Amino acid sequence: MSEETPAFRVVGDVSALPDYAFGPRSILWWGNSAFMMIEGTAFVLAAAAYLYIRGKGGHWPPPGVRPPDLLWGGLFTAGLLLSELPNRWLQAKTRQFDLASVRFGVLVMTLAGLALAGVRAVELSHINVRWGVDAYASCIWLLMVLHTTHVVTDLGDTAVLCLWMFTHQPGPSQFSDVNDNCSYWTFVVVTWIPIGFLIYLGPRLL
Amino acid sequence: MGRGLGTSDDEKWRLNLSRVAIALAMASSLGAWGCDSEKRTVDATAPVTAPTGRSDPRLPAYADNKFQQSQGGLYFTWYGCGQCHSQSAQRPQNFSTANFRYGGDIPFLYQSIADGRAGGMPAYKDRVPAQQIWQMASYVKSLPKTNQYLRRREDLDQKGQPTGTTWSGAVR
Amino acid sequence: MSPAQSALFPAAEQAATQFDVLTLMLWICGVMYLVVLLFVALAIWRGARARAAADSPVTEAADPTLSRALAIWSCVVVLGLTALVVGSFFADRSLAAARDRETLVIRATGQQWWWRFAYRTPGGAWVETANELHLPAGRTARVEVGSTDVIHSFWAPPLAGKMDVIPGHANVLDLTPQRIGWYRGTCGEFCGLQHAHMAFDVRVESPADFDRWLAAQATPAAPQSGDPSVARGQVVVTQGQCAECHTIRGTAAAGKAGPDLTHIGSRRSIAAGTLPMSRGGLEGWIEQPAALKPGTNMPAVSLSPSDADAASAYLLSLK
Amino acid sequence: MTAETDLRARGLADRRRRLLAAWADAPGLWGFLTTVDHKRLAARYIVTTMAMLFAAGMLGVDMRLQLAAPDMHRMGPQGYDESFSLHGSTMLFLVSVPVMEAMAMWLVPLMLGQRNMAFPRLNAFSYWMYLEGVLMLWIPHALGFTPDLGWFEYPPLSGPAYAPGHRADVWAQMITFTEVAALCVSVNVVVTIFTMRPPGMTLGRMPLFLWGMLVASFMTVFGLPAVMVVTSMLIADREVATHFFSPSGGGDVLLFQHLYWFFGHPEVYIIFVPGVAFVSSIVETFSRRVVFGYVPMVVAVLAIGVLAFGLWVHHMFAVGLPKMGADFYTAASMAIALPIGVQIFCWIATMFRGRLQLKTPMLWVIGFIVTFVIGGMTGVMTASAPLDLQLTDTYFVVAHLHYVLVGGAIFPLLGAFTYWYPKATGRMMSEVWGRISWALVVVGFNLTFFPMHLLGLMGMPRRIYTYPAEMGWGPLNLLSTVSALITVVGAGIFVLNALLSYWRGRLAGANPWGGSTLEWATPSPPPPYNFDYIPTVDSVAPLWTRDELHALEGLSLDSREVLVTTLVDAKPDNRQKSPKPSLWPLLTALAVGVMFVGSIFSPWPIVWGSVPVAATIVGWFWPTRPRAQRGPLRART
Repeated sequence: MSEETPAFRVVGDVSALPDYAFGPRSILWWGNSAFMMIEGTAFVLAAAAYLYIRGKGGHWPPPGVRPPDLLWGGLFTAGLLLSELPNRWLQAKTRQFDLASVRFGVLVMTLAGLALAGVRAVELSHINVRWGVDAYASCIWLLMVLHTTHVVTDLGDTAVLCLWMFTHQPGPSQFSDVNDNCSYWTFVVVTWIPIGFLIYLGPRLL
Repeated sequence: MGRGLGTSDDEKWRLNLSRVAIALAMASSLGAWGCDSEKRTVDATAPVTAPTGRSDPRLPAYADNKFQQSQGGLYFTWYGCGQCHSQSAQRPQNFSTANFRYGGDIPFLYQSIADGRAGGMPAYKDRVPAQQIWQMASYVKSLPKTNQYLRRREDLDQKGQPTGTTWSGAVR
Repeated sequence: MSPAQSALFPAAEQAATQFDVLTLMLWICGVMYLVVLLFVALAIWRGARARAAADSPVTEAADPTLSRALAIWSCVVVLGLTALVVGSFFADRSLAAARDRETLVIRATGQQWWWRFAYRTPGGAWVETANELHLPAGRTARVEVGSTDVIHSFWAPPLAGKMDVIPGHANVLDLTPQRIGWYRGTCGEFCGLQHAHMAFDVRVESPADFDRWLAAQATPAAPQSGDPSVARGQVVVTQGQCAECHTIRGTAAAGKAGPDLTHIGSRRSIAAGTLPMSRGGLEGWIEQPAALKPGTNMPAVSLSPSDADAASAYLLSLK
Repeated sequence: MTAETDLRARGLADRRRRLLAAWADAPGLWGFLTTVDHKRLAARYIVTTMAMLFAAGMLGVDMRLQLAAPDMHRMGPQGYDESFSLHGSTMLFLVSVPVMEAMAMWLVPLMLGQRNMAFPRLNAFSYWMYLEGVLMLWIPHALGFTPDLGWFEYPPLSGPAYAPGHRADVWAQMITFTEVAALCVSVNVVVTIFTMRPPGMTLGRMPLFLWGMLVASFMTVFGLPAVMVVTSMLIADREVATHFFSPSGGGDVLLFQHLYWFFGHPEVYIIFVPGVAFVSSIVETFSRRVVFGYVPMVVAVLAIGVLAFGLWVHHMFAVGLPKMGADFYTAASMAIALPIGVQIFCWIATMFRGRLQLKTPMLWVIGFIVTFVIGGMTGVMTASAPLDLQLTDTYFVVAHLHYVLVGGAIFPLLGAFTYWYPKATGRMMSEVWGRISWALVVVGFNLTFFPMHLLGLMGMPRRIYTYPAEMGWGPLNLLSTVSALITVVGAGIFVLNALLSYWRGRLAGANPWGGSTLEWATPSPPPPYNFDYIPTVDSVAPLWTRDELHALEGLSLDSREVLVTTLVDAKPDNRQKSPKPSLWPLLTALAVGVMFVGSIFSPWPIVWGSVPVAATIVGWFWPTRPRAQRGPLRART
């Protein structure tokens, strides 16, 4: 049993390796993905709770309650899906370190996020039922609050990135940050498809 | 969690003492606020007589105590008080506002329950023991401050509890 | 030790089935455990012998002999588990089979912290009692459990395993008692302050005795005692604060919140198994319920000592 | 020759000086508050969990004293309910899970030959969040409003009508704190293992310890959101009158149990799998043999990770499920005994074929096997739906869960503590006192908990504060209480041994046990930068296969840099900056704490409290780069 550390024999040098990376080669991408996994699990469980309570039978929605209005929900859904176009474009530009396009892109995404948050605010007043009425209402609001939190969080993130990109000289890792933020927005868009279905079409179809 | 804005770094930040102090102060004041109202007395020291007035030494243990209020709510349901004083009854009989006609402190509320009032409120002192009247008075006192949805939520949880003579078994 | 609340002395078909599964488990697991112990002992013994050799550590993980042994071990584990799964499956089947033989319906309602039992008489009426379950030997009783407040669990170990008592859910448990005797059940799910004192007595008796008992329970209260204080006690109980929560059929007492006291004097214990039934016990319970069962919803009623004594005499006389 | 050696030594000294300058913390309080060193944070975590273990253990002793004889009145029902609630909640949420996370935090980078974890500041944030969780439970306890509804808080007992006040909320929000903390470490462990393995450590050459920690972290990622969702729903029911668990409002109280046990069962394995990881390391070192059956061992731990999510219903056999469903879960629950059986076999086989040295850590492993196997077998018994109806919620289950968690996780943990103690402190713990404490704890534990199996079968339910004499449970309970005191004496000796050895223990050197993995290739205790060079490996036991480790250089010596390697075959891919010490994690944790604590009293702090949280997070992640020279918002001078 050795009392001293074993000797090291240097057999190579890593100083020539790049000092940044995109996507799965970057540490932060993995962190981002892991948190998306955690939040995705929470979404799935919230949806499961909705379906469990729905599965108890009875009226859905309860008598006297109108399902959430389709107009504002539809508008939000359309806007959210459309926002994925500039988002994709922006993500591609970050890999080219194209500062002008990236600045333009994050500005567009910030404005899109603000507009969508505005629509969401109106949408919340067209759910047509308060969460404290019964379990149906609680389930709808649970999903709504969960998703809205994500919209607002990512909007905040995008806005701060936007401010930073306009005021500073970004290095490669900052482009990588914008790249990750684009992935996160995609997560927000994709999760809305089942969640929106449960909120808007669930009471009508299920 | 913060995401996106990434692998940032350094720069020494001064210890923001003021923020820490504010946070700690808030936390401890919230804690201190919680204690008395959270007390839970379950032993045999319950009152067997009516309150003697506003300076009765037993009052603080009942006035804002969550446990006693909750017990009072239970008996409120058991004795069918909801038949006249349900949440959907007319104001002020539903106790949703603090303008109690005969006073909103425990001694007055106790008196109303125990001795009855003109206009249909019967006297309960021969039917309900003092301890429970204390608790019901505490409950009624808390009602104007209770969120209406929360009151309904509690009532629903107690729906299976016996409501006077109308009770007919477990909730199915 | 007392077998009254023990799962090791089954007195009903259901508990016997469960006891059989336990026996099967103990045999299979016991043998497996001994094998593991033997292996460990061997490994220590062999390892200690090998310690003398001081060459470098073994870095080759593979070992064909061990691989074969692992395969055999895995097969043994799988076989053992299969036996246990099959055993459980058949036990479950036999528990479910009792459903076709139900001849008696009982409603057990859990409340903080006592049990309300209601029997369906042959005439279709419901007869209510509390904290004491009577069952006819050899017949299958359908116990419908329900809760008025929080989750409890109906558990009489010598008769059968638990059935949770859940607000909003209608659960059913079958009991087919076989041995005549006194047993004890309790609440199996934590339900608040007095979860520890939420027991009930179980009397398994011959069908004839059971029918007599049920007929007696259906009758209104009739004090059976020559004690002069009984008459005073009746006034105290049925016209005072007790009546607001308790029913004594045949008197003015018709409260529904607490246990039915019509035949309380015939029961074995007081306050859901807290005290044995006696005049002194009743008096203590009436005067200081919170001292015996802190947190109980039974309030202290301010009675003079003589009134309390009379009340307990009256209650004890309600056979 | 001498000159060349001298030159190399001077080069090494210079290298160490520069690395130290880049990686050392600031001295004093500032360094304490801002450190992101995984070893410091993990040590802090471990010390805090040990303090919690002591506190919760004392609650256990208190309960044992109350139950020593029938009709005892040391405690009333309120005191007893508070005791078992605090004991269970603390042990599960503030001891078992965090201590395992902390061990991973301490060991994973060292075993990977790395200088820190993937997200050092997240580690710091995690510790502060955890500490707030500790305060969240124990300050209210000191102030007199302890949660009193168990470690599970089923509604409607925990609902607004039956749990007045904020006791139940304190519990629910404490969980949010500790779960956020655990999730942060788990993400860190997963990403560190995925991206920062040393060159050459392909997935097939990862030590079993790392496989265990990886699986446990993944289980945390998928399991813990369930409890956060369900406790949030409970708080919403209590604070803003939602109806998830209100039977008369369309909700269902069983929904709580499904979600809770969807977390709660994996939770057991989140605690147990790291224990397995410790055992694999210890068995390998003290058998002087690579663990037999690498592939079966890895497959087994992966199988546990997957199966654990399919078993939750076996906690709910008594709720009145359809019999078919119950039988399915019986089979699934019993199936998990197979991978565990395979692991037990492989360890014993390794001992059998190796040359066993019965040092204290190995004794703990033997204690583990002998004790845990009983817990596993009683687990198989409770997995049987018909039998479980008799066993659930009795002292049989109390015995079972302590056999599994103490036998299966705490014994390996104490072994691991003894095993890695010299690495962390540079000194050995006393063997003699180690053996004495081992004997007292193992024997005391078994005498405390074995009688409980019988008590359960004799009809003694859990969570009762007293019991009548005529039940005949007195003698066994007395035996159990006396034995608990023996266990406490043993544990006390263990703690004293650890404390005294810190100053008086024999100096350990780098590799006192002759271990095979990379953490033994650095001095004890390791310097802040962990390793002089980046080690590479070409086997699962690198220190046993080579006398001289191959290493790489080229990471910056003057700033914090780590090497990122590829996911499957661990080829060097790129270098990334590693964050420096920062106060932001602490400030963020404080802001989150204010928001969470406030949310117990009103929903509004969630809204206004999110502003400081957002601000501190922005501060945390704000990149320091020069101001823009072009564009509308460029720097103007």
